[in-house]
Parts: sequence; C-alpha cells; structure tokens
Amino acid sequence: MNPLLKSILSTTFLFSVLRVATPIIFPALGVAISSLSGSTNIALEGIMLVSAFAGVVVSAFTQNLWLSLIAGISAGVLIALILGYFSLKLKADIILAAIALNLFASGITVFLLYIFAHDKGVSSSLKSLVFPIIKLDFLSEIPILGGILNNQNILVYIAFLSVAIYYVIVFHTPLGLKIRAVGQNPDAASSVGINVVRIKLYALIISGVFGALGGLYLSMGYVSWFGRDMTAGRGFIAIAASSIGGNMPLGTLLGSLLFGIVYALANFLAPINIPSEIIQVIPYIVTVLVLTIYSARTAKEKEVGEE
Amino acid sequence: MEKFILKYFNLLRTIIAILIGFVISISIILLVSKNSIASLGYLFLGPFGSISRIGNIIELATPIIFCGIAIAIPFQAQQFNVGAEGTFFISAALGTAFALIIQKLNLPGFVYIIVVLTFAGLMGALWGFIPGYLKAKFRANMVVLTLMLNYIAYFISIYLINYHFRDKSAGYLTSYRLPDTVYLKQFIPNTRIHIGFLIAIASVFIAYYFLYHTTLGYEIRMVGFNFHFAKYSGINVFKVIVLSSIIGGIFAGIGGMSEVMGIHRRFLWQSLPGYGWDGVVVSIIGRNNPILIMFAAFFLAYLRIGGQVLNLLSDVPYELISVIEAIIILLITAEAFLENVKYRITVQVAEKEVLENESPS
Amino acid sequence: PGCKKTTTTETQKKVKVTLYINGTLGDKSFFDSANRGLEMAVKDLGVDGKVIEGGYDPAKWQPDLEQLAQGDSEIIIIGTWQMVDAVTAVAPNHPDKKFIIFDTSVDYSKGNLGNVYSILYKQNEASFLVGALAAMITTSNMPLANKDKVIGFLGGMDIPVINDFKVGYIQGAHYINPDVKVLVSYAASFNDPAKGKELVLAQYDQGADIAFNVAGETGLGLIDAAKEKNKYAIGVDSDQYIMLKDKDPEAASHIVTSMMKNVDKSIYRALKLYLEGKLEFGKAESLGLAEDGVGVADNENYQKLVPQEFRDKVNELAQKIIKGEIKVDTAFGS
Amino acid sequence: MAIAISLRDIVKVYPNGVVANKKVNLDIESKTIHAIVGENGAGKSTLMKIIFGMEEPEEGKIYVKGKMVHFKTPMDAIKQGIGMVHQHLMLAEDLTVVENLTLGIEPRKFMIFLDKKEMRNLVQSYIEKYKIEVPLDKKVKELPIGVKQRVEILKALLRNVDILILDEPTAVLTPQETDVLFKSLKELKEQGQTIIFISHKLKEVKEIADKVTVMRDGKVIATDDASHLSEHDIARLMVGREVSFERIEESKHIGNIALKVENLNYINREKIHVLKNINFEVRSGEIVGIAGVEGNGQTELVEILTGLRKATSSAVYVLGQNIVDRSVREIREIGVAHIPEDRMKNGVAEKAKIKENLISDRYYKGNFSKRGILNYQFIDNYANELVKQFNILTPSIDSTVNALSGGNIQKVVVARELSSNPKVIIASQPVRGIDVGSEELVHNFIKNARDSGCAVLLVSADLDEILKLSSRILVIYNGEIVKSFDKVVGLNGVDLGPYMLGLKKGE
Ligand SMILES: Nc1ncnc2c1ncn2[C@@H]1O[C@H](COP(=O)(O)OP(=O)(O)OP(=O)(O)O)[C@@H](O)[C@H]1O
Ligand SMILES: Nc1ncnc2c1ncn2[C@@H]1O[C@H](COP(=O)(O)OP(=O)(O)OP(=O)(O)O)[C@@H](O)[C@H]1O
Ligand SMILES: [Mg+2]
Ligand SMILES: [Mg+2]
Repeated sequence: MNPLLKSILSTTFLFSVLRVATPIIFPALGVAISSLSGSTNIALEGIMLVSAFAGVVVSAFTQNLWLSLIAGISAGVLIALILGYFSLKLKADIILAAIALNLFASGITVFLLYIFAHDKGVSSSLKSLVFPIIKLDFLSEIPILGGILNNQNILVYIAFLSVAIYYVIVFHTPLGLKIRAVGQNPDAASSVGINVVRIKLYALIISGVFGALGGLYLSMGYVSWFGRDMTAGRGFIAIAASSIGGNMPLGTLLGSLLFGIVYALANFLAPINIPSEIIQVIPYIVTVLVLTIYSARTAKEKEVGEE
Repeated sequence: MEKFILKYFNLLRTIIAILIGFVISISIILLVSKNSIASLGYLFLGPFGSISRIGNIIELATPIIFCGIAIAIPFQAQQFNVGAEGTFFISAALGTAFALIIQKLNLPGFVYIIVVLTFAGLMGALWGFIPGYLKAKFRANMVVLTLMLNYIAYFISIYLINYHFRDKSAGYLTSYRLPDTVYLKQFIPNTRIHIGFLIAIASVFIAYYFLYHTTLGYEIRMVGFNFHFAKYSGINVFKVIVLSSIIGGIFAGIGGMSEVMGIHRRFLWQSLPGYGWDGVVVSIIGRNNPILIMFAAFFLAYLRIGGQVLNLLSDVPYELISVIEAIIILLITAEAFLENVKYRITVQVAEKEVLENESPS
Repeated sequence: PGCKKTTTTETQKKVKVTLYINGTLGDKSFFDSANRGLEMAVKDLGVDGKVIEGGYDPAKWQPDLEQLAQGDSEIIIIGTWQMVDAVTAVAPNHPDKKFIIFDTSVDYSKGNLGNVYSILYKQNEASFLVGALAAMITTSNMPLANKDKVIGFLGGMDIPVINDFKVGYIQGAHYINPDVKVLVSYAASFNDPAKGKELVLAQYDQGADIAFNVAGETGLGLIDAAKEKNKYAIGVDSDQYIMLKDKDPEAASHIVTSMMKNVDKSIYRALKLYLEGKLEFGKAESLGLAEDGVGVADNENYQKLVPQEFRDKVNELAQKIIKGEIKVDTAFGS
Repeated sequence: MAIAISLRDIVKVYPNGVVANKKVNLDIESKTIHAIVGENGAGKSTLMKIIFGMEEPEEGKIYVKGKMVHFKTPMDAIKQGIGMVHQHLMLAEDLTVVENLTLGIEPRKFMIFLDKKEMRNLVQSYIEKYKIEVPLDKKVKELPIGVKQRVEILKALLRNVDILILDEPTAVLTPQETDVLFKSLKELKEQGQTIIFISHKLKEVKEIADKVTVMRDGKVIATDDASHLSEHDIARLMVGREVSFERIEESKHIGNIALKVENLNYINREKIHVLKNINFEVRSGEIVGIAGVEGNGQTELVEILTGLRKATSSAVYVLGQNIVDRSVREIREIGVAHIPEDRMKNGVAEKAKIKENLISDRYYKGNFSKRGILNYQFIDNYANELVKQFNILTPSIDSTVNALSGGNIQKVVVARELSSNPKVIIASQPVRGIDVGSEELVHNFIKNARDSGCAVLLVSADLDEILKLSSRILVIYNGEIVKSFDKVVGLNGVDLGPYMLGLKKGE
C-alpha cells in the first residue's frame, strides 16, 4: 500500500487528530461559554498566549508543575478580567477591547521573554517542565482505540474532560442557568435580581480558564517552550469550531475535532507534490462548507416561512 | 457651561481617555528608558518631526481608511463582516496579476490606472459577495465566514503570486514590479503620499454620502437597526445584506491595489498585513461613520508612526510600542468612562430647566 | 533592557553601526545570527553597534531606512531581498553613508550604488552536504535509522530562499542514492512550532528517519518531533546542537548536525575589513563553502553519532564542491 | 390602613435629559389594588421601575412598609417583597418555563448543582397555590403570549412577594384571559397582597381597582377611590378633555371588493394546520373585524396578507390583483398598509430617528428621493407634519424612537401606515398600549380612512375595539372562521365569546 495512504489509515493519524484538536477544543469551549453569556470573546488568542508564557516561565524558575499550572491559569484569567472590566464595566466595545488585548498579549509576552530568557523568539534557554504523558496499560489492550487514546498528554484527556465539565456547568448548575438566561435576555435576568455584569464576568473567567489550559498545552505539552505568537490563530479557529457546534458541548467538541481532522490530514498530505498553499487552504474551505451546510439546515428561514 | 460640556461630551471623554492612555505610556517609558524625556518626545512629537514623517502618517492612514470604510458598510447593516483583511489582500494580488497581464497592451497611464483599480474593485466586490451571499442565503455566521475567508484569500493570493507572477530574480515571494505607467503618483516631495490617499479621502465622502443620503444607504442602515422592520417595510433584506458586503469589498479591493500601485509597486506581502483589523478598530472607534473613521485612522496612524520613531531613535523595545497602542485603544472606546460625570451634569441641567419652571403640584 | 550603547564620554570616536532588521529578533535564523555578528564586532572591534527591529510591515521599511540614513550611523546593515528596493532608493541619496546588505545583492547596474556592499550565501552548497549525509544515514544501520529510504525536509514557506536549501538537499541526497525519497512539507509560517512538529511527525510516520528544518521558529518543532519519535534531525543556520544541549539535552542529542549559514561571521568579517579599510563597496560577494560563508556543524554529537566514513564522505564532497567538481543547483533565477 | 409603599418627591431624569418623574408623591395602601393611569409617556413605567430598583431616582425618598429604602438593583426590591411584571415581557425565550420561573432562586443539590426535581416541585406548588396554569417543560418561545404573561405573574409570585406591580398586564390578553387574571388578582388581594396595576383600559380599572392615581406629564394629578370616579372622570383627568367611548358612526358608502381571500391554508414547519380554508372579503368603505383569542392563527393570517409569510395554498386578491407570490413591497405598492401586532419587532427601528421610521415604506418614491438620493428637506417637513397631525410627543423628529414612551411609539407606526394613502388597511391591535386620548385619535384616523373609501381589516383581541369600529365581524377560532356577524349594532361581548372560545360554531 502507498505509505501515505497507509499512514492516514493508521492509528497514528487519529492519534494526531486528538493532539491537533486539543489546542482548539480548549479555546473553543472558552468561546462557547462566553457566547452563551452574550459576549463575543475573540481574545482567546491573547489569553492562550499569556498563559503559555506564564506557564513556561514559572515552570522554569520553580520547576513545579502545579505552580506553573496556577500561573498559566491566573495569567489567562487576568486577561479575561481586563476584557470583562473594559467591556462590561466601562462599556467598551468587546471586539475592539479583545483586538487590543490580543495586541497587548503579543507585545508583553515578547517583552518579558526578552527579560527572562534574553531571546525574542523562543524561550528555549528556560528549562521548562512539560505536562506528563499518560500511559494507561489497560488501554493498550484495546486494539485500535488503545493506539489512539493511550500515551497522550494529560492535557489531551483534560480537554475531553473539560467538555463534560462544560456540559455540567451549563446545564446542571445555577451558574450555567444564569449564564444562559443572561445571554438570551439580560433584561429578563436582571428583572429577577440577577447581576448581569457579574454573571457575564464569571463566564469570561471560565472562558479564561479554558483558554489558559489551551495555552499551557501549546507551550508545555505540545512543545516544551514558549515561542512568540505561538498560538498562530488557534484562538480564531476556536471561534469557528464553537460556532459550528452552536456553542453546545458536544457540538463544540465535534467542531474542534473537525478541525483536528482536516489539519492532521493537511499535515499528512503536505509531503505530496502539490503546491503547499493548496493543501494549507483545505481546512478553511472545509470550514466554510461545513458552516454553510450546517447553517442552511438550521436556518431560521423556514420558520419565518419565506423562501 | 454645562450645556457646552454636554454637547461636546463624547469628544471630551475621548480626549481624556487618550490623555490617560498617554500618561500610562509615559509611565511605561519612564520605567524602561534610560533617556525617557527624549523618548517621550519621539513618541508624541516624533510623528510631526519632519515632512517625511507627517507623510508617513498619511501614507499609513490611507489603507486603514479604505479598510475602515470597507468594514463600516456591512457593519451598518449589522453584518459583522471582518473580511476586509482578506479582501484587501486578494484584490491586491489579483489586481497585480491583472496589471502584469495587460502590461503588453501598453495602455496610456491614466487609462491603465483606471482599468487596474476598477478591476481590483471588482475583485473586492466578488470576494465580498461570497460571505454576503452565504450569510443572506444560509444564515451562516458572518464573523466565522469572514475569518475563514481571510485565510482562504491569503493562501490563494500567495499561490497565485508564488506560482505565476513571482519575480524570478528575487529570492523572496514577490511579484514582478509593475510598469511605471501604472504607478499612482507620489505627489508631495520627500513623502510617499500618493494619489491613493486622495482616492481614500474621496471614498470617505462618497461612503458618507452613500450611507446617509442615498436610498440604498438608508436601506442598509434600516436593515442594521432592525431587519424585521426592514422586511416589514418592504425592503429586500437579502439584497441589502449581499450588497453591503459587496460594496464594502469594493473599498477594500481598491484600497489593496492602491497600496500596491502607490507604495510598493509590486505585491510583496508574505503574511496578511493587518490593515483589515485596523479597519475594524477604526470603524468601531468611528461608530461606523466614514468621517469619524477617517479621523480615527489618522489617529491610529499617528500612534503607529510615533511608535516607529520611538523604535528607531530610542532604547524602548519594539514590543512595548504595541503594548502602548493596545492600552490607548482600550481606553478610547470605554463608553461608560466618565459616564457618571455626564449623567450628573445632565441631571443638573434638566432639573434646572424643567423643575424650576414648574410649580410643584 | 536597552540595546543601545551610549558613547558620549569616549575620547576616540567609535564607528557607529546600525543593524536594521526588517522583522524581529528571535527568528533563530539570520536575523539573530546577524545580531550575533554585530555583537561580536562590538566586543572585539570596538564599534558602536545598535540593532533596530523594524517589524513585518513592508510599508515601514523604506521610511525607516531613510530615517537611519539621515541619522548619525556610519554604516547601516540590512538583510534579505525584501530590503533591496528600499536600499536602492535610499543609498544614492546618502553617498556619505555605507550600507551592507546580506543574504541578497542589489542590482549594481541600477547605478550609484557605490556605497553598498552585498553578501550572498551559497546555502545550496552546504545543504547539498547535509542532504548527502541524510541519505547516507537513512540507508545505514545507525540505531535510529529504519529500512525505508525516506528523508524529510521542513520549509517555512514555498519560496526561493527556502527552496535553495531544498534543491541542494535533494541533489545531495540523490547524489548518494537516487532512490532516496525526500518528503517536503511547508508550514506557511515561520513561527508556529506546534505546526512544524505536527508536519514532521507526519513525515516520520511516513517512513522518514531524518529531517532537515529550514523554517525559523517553526523548525524547532522538528527537533521536538525527533525527540518524541526518536529519530534524527538536522539543524539550520546556527549550530542548533550547541544551542540546545544545555537546555534540552535529550532533544539536542537527536541533532546529527546543522547546516550553518554564517551570517554572523560574514558580518563580523565585513566590519573588520571596513575598519582595515579593505571592504570593497559597490560590489557583491558570494560566500560559499570555500569562504566559510556556509558549512556543516562539526561538534561532539556529530562525531559521536555519525560514523567516521560518513564524515569523511561529507568532507570529500565539500572539497569537490569547492573545487567545482560538483556543481550544486540553485533555486534562484529558475 | 397600613401604607405599603410611600413615595416622596421622586425625580427621575434619564441620561438623555428627559425628566420622566417630576416630584411624584404617592401612597399605596396595603392589601389594596391600586391602579395607575395616565397618558403615554406620563411616567408610569418609570415610577414603577424606580419602586422595583431598576432605575434610581435623582431625588426623593422611598418608604416600603414604613422603612426608608435605597434600591440599587431589583434584587434589593425583591428582598423587600416587591415583584414586578413588566410592560414588555421579561423572559428568556430559549429556556423552559421552569427554568425561567426559578431563575435566581434555584433549589440546589450538593450546594452547586441544580436540583431539577425540586425546581419542578417548587413551581408546581405555586401553580396549585395561585391556580395559575402554565406548562412546565415547554420553552417559553413556544407559548402563546397570554401564557407568557401568566408565566410572568407566577414568576413574581414565586419570589414570595407581597407587593406586586403589574405594568399593563392586560394589553396582550383576551377578555377571557383578562377575566382569569382578574380573578387571580382578587384572590391574591384576599391573600394579603398589595397590587399596583397599570392599564389604559379604564373599564378594567373600574372593575378591579380600589384606588386610582392619575398621572400626567411626570406628575401625580389625582388619587381617589375608584368608586368615586367614573370612566369619563378618569379619562378627563388623564387627557384634560372629554373622551368618547361611543361606537363610531356607520359607514355611508360601501364600495367594491378591495380584499378577497379564497381558500387560504397554511401549514407551518411543525406540520400544524394553522389556517384552514379561510374565505372572506372586505369592501372599500367598510371595516371588517376579526375577533378571536390570540394565537388562533391571526398572526399568520396577517403576515400572509402582507407578504411576510407564504401561505401553503391560497388566492388573495387586492383590488383584483392576485398577491400570492408578490413581495412585501409590491403588496404595499398596490395600496396595502399594515399596522403590525408587535410594534417593537416589526413596526419600528428603535435606534433610528423618528423621521427615518416614518418613511420606511416610501423613501424611494415621489419627493422623498430622486435617482436614489434622499431629499431631506422634504422628508423633514413631511415628518414634522406627521408628528403634529398624529400628536406624537417628542422633542424633535431627529430623536430616536427608543426614547419615546410605548404609546408614542405606536403612534409613529400608525402615522406612517395611515398616511400612505392606503386602499386596504390591515391593522393588528392598532391601539395596543395607547392611552385613551390617543386611542380616540387613532380610531378617528381609521374611521376617516374608511370614509374615504379604504377597506379595513381589523384584527384585535380587544372586543370593545372590535365592537366600536367594525361594520362586520368574523370570529376566528383554531385557524377557522367560525362565525360571521353582518350586523354589529347591538352586539356585545357575550354574543361573541362562545364562538371565540370554540364553544359554538356556525353561520
Ligand atoms: N429571515 C431573515 N431574513 C433575512 N435576514 C435574516 C433573517 N433572519 C436573520 N437574518 C440575518 O441575521 C442577522 C441576525 O440574526 P441572528 O442573530 O438570528 O443571526 P446570527 O447568526 O447571530 O448573526 P451573525 O452572523 O451576524 O452573528 C440579521 O441582522 C439578519 O441580517
Ligand atoms: N430608557 C429611557 N431613556 C430615555 N427616556 C426614556 C426612557 N424610558 C422612558 N423614557 C421617557 O420617559 C418618559 C416616561 O416614560 P414611561 O415609559 O414612564 O411612560 P409611561 O407612562 O409608562 O407610558 P406608556 O403608557 O406609553 O407606557 C417618556 O417621555 C419617555 O420617552
Ligand atoms: Mg531509512
Ligand atoms: Mg409604560
């Protein structure tokens, strides 16, 4: 069999799908929960970046994974809080505030990188820990699934767990109910005494936590260093993933996996001899198609009764 | 006095916000720069330091103005179309290709320029049509569509230039140089301010007039305010959504090509240049009003050039300049900032006027 | 964190040199390398050096260069083909200033560029050598080699400067064994290491056991992939084994060698010649294996991993190239 | 008697400078139903929002049960036992009824999880206690508006309030639903609740209120026992002049058929047969009323007749032209005007200027624009004229619609629609939420249109309105025309009721 075809049909391909999807699942959940609360959060790019950075720096200086985890999450949440403060309290346009914060994150991380690592590109002079790879012996027994699921980074499992956590938060906690209510009709929520600003802020904070995990995975799982602008647009792809999934847990997961699959496919196809641009563009075209088909099916059009 | 404050409140608020942004920037500079006083001068006065720097502001504002308008028109129809970035790029690429192809015709300069700009505008329209149609027809999410289309525009453009129009003598990805006849003239000595800037200014007024004085502009705004209402009134919402994207695309397209024809004279971007996002920024700051967008674009360009001068002449690191820019942008749109002050003055004025003229019942 | 050195109290006037980067530092490639060259010159030659990052917006570069030419620097160093138009426009108006442009050459027939010195690198020559080495390794029974005759190449973008490496690499590989298959992937980005890693993992999955990165930061993902999959990697531009061996010894141990593009040395050399009054402006110099403009990194790991016979072969090929017995193809002007 | 709420010198200024309350003093006695009436824009809703903590007054004091309070949020008011049902519905449409009802007071499991069973139990117990029936697990958006209103009331009660504010709760209810509501309200009063009730329907006020307060121009101008005031007294206090409640004169000249509907059927997306074989016609010079409980297909019928919705099968003729498959604009151009049921959704663009709202169906023709360019001079004059003619209370035609009171917004819609020289007017609840003074005005406009040869189809759940205006009445029930009355004089609600409720059927 053609080695390319063989490799695509192998478990390693699906293994890599999960790995590629993980840094999309996290921010996609972040986008999803803030969307449910009625905020369009396009700052995930910046959130991931500062978390990726903070995790690596703290890890390098403390050699303690827990502290790095806390630092990464705090940094992400901090950006989310600034976004919340400006958009909710000071009524700044949230899109604009997010654009500014993405710019801010990109600048400040490189600036601090230079201070800590004396390098403006990557933090390879800082010796960072990585989150562990989980070996589950019982999984390797299972024929195909074992090959796909076993030996993944712990954050890959946490990504899937996060989808479940997201589900529980949204549908089984008072906070989730309030988030949905606030997102649908803030006046209604405030008329029963809910503090709309606070609930939206909570949603942004949760979004910051998810985004932070995505950032940590990039710098301390996927690779073991921080690189300038290493999120490379994943925060924007996350918007597409959650949108395809209608901000629902399973849908968002599937949306992210779709990206995982097309990206992994593009990576596997890269070595064949066609112009790389043509391969690189595939994921985006697929997204447009999926989004269009998905929307066409759920279009409110028919409900309105018009053509 | 109070009335005066109320009338110009938004302006005053913006000025105060900018001042606070400046104060924060100053603090940052004082912290990191060994020669902070000079650095401050570079940042704030540097842009006006010479004709060529003032020229730089205008040169940079030109593409931002085009993209700002391109964003504002669909925004007015409540279509969150952030596709100017990709439209700008792909129109420039296709326009460059077209200009190179028709080079053989030896068109006279003026005609050549018009034909190429028109072509780029058309390409922008075509690219704008895609999300407009998909949104209107299938209700696909506009933000996501246009985000994805930006990437698609990028790869198509790079492919086109790389495989078909790449200057073989160059090691980099860049098109052949355009023939001199198709350049947009740089008409102020010591600057690169070119005819494209005049087109941008004209576009501001055209777009303003279009939005507020034409029936199609009216339709776009009504759809934006409430599309149920528009539909009920007999406005063809489908058409308006598609047209708003197309018209936005035209401005982005012309903007992209004018940048190529006026500044670079070849297609040389290897990554998306970011003018589309600047367009989003100025469009929001300018509340989708072309005239205000123009001022916002000048302001953003001023900030950037200040940063550039600072970068060249001081020891402040390059990255901090974007941090400063981010802080100022954040503060500018803080609507509720000083809202209390405004409210208190409003109350004072209203109570004075209304209550005191009334005899309490 | 200033990059500027102030020299007000110096008695003897130092030569002021500005390195203007049309991008940012941290690219792990020629910008960082150029900066190293300047730092070496500051230390050893006593010049007054300053580096300025211009960022990635091409619209800014020419005005920046003009500003610098109006400033007090005696020499302005810039790099990459993208600065050619700018320097061609600016240099003639400032005959009192000197310009050094690396990794490309201006077109001297455009006139009045007598104050510009251009440095070119024959990266294809050294790439030929690492290509040959890769081919020898993949067909060998070295511990991490497999029986497939497949090697990998990771490019940042599908553009001539990158493809000049690729062309030499492939030619070198086929020189050793025409059956060796070269998997080529481009990341379309110079700063997405995660993507670089993913692309190379896919190459390793498709049978490659050694891969060469020419993708700036993205390329660092290749080394991570080698570590994860336990395969070989080839570094680029600088000696990446030396760069990494303290910070990540395990990853470094997979780097058999690096293809060196000695931007630093060439800039140092140019400045030194200048101070000695021997640098010839108004012409371009092409630095290849012979001039030590490019080379293959020889370090402890190379000696440890690569069998003597392979290393000898590499040296032999280098000599042949220097002597002109082997002509290496180039991606330029093709 | 104890005073539940006492307001002293309340002043409210909106950020746009409108002074909505000008030193208002008001006492609400406990365990009474206290009605507040007043023209549109008199400041009623504003005052209620202040009591409920949604707006903070600039000046003045609020006492609840004798204690001075400073409410910052509705939560503060709810804690003091105050609940409010707003003029516009305040429900999250995609949540279920139970979720909406328990929002903010959700029973929990293990501290952090929703106790879904307990949520339902809680709601169920209140349904039983107050006998207000609502479906528990439906999403709110699937409910008819009357049921939504019940959800609102239950929502307030569920928070254990003893002071309940109802801002125009009956504006969207049918007489039957109103009856049910009033029974509950009386019961609530018996159980010790204090109720503040706002309505423009003076008959209702008379029927249910113990006390009446009349507001005008941001001030309280009278408070008295309801028994001391007749409907006419109240109306006079409100608008400062006499108001007529008489049936309008019969039309003098009935002309040709202007609107003809044949075999109209509509099956919606959920495959429900919403409209069944509808046949009727309206002649120029007559007003045909369609009476019916809301949610029996009226909305769909109106949308089909105006081009907003496509029927499954039908023939609809306007002045002889078949309008099936015509666009909204084409239908309007034939001469159809449409006063929509939901003014905020369809009738106006809130954030657009008043003048822009007044020309939305005609900006492209005549003197409004030439070759695609708007003629603002003409538009301004035109808009000023309409504002004057229809008595729209606004500082300027350049104000945005969202700064108008509900009734004035309705006037903007009516002004636009009636000024388009229509041949056929399709009016849904044309005076919903309009004060009696303006109501008379709107009715007069409709009457004048009729007299000048217009055909009017009046769809309303308000029987008084139907009986006051119609030349003929059709009763719709469950998507069918179940009865037509050709003579209206002498009819009353009792005659129509059984048909509207589906108890009787026939020609
Ligand atoms: N029936 C319709 N006819 C035409 N356009 C419609 C219709 N329904 C929705 N739209 C378009 O969708 C926009 C908002 O609708 P909605 O909020 O349902 O969609 P959305 O997916 O949130 O939109 P967006 O993509 O802008 O975020 C409207 O401004 C209108 O342009
Ligand atoms: N959010 C607001 N911003 C500015 N002005 C407002 C706002 N809400 C109401 N107003 C103005 O305050 C005044 C009182 O409005 P309010 O809604 O209290 O009237 P109302 O008596 O309830 O009238 P209606 O019977 O029409 O509901 C009106 O002039 C209205 O235009
Ligand atoms: Mg092998
Ligand atoms: Mg009201």
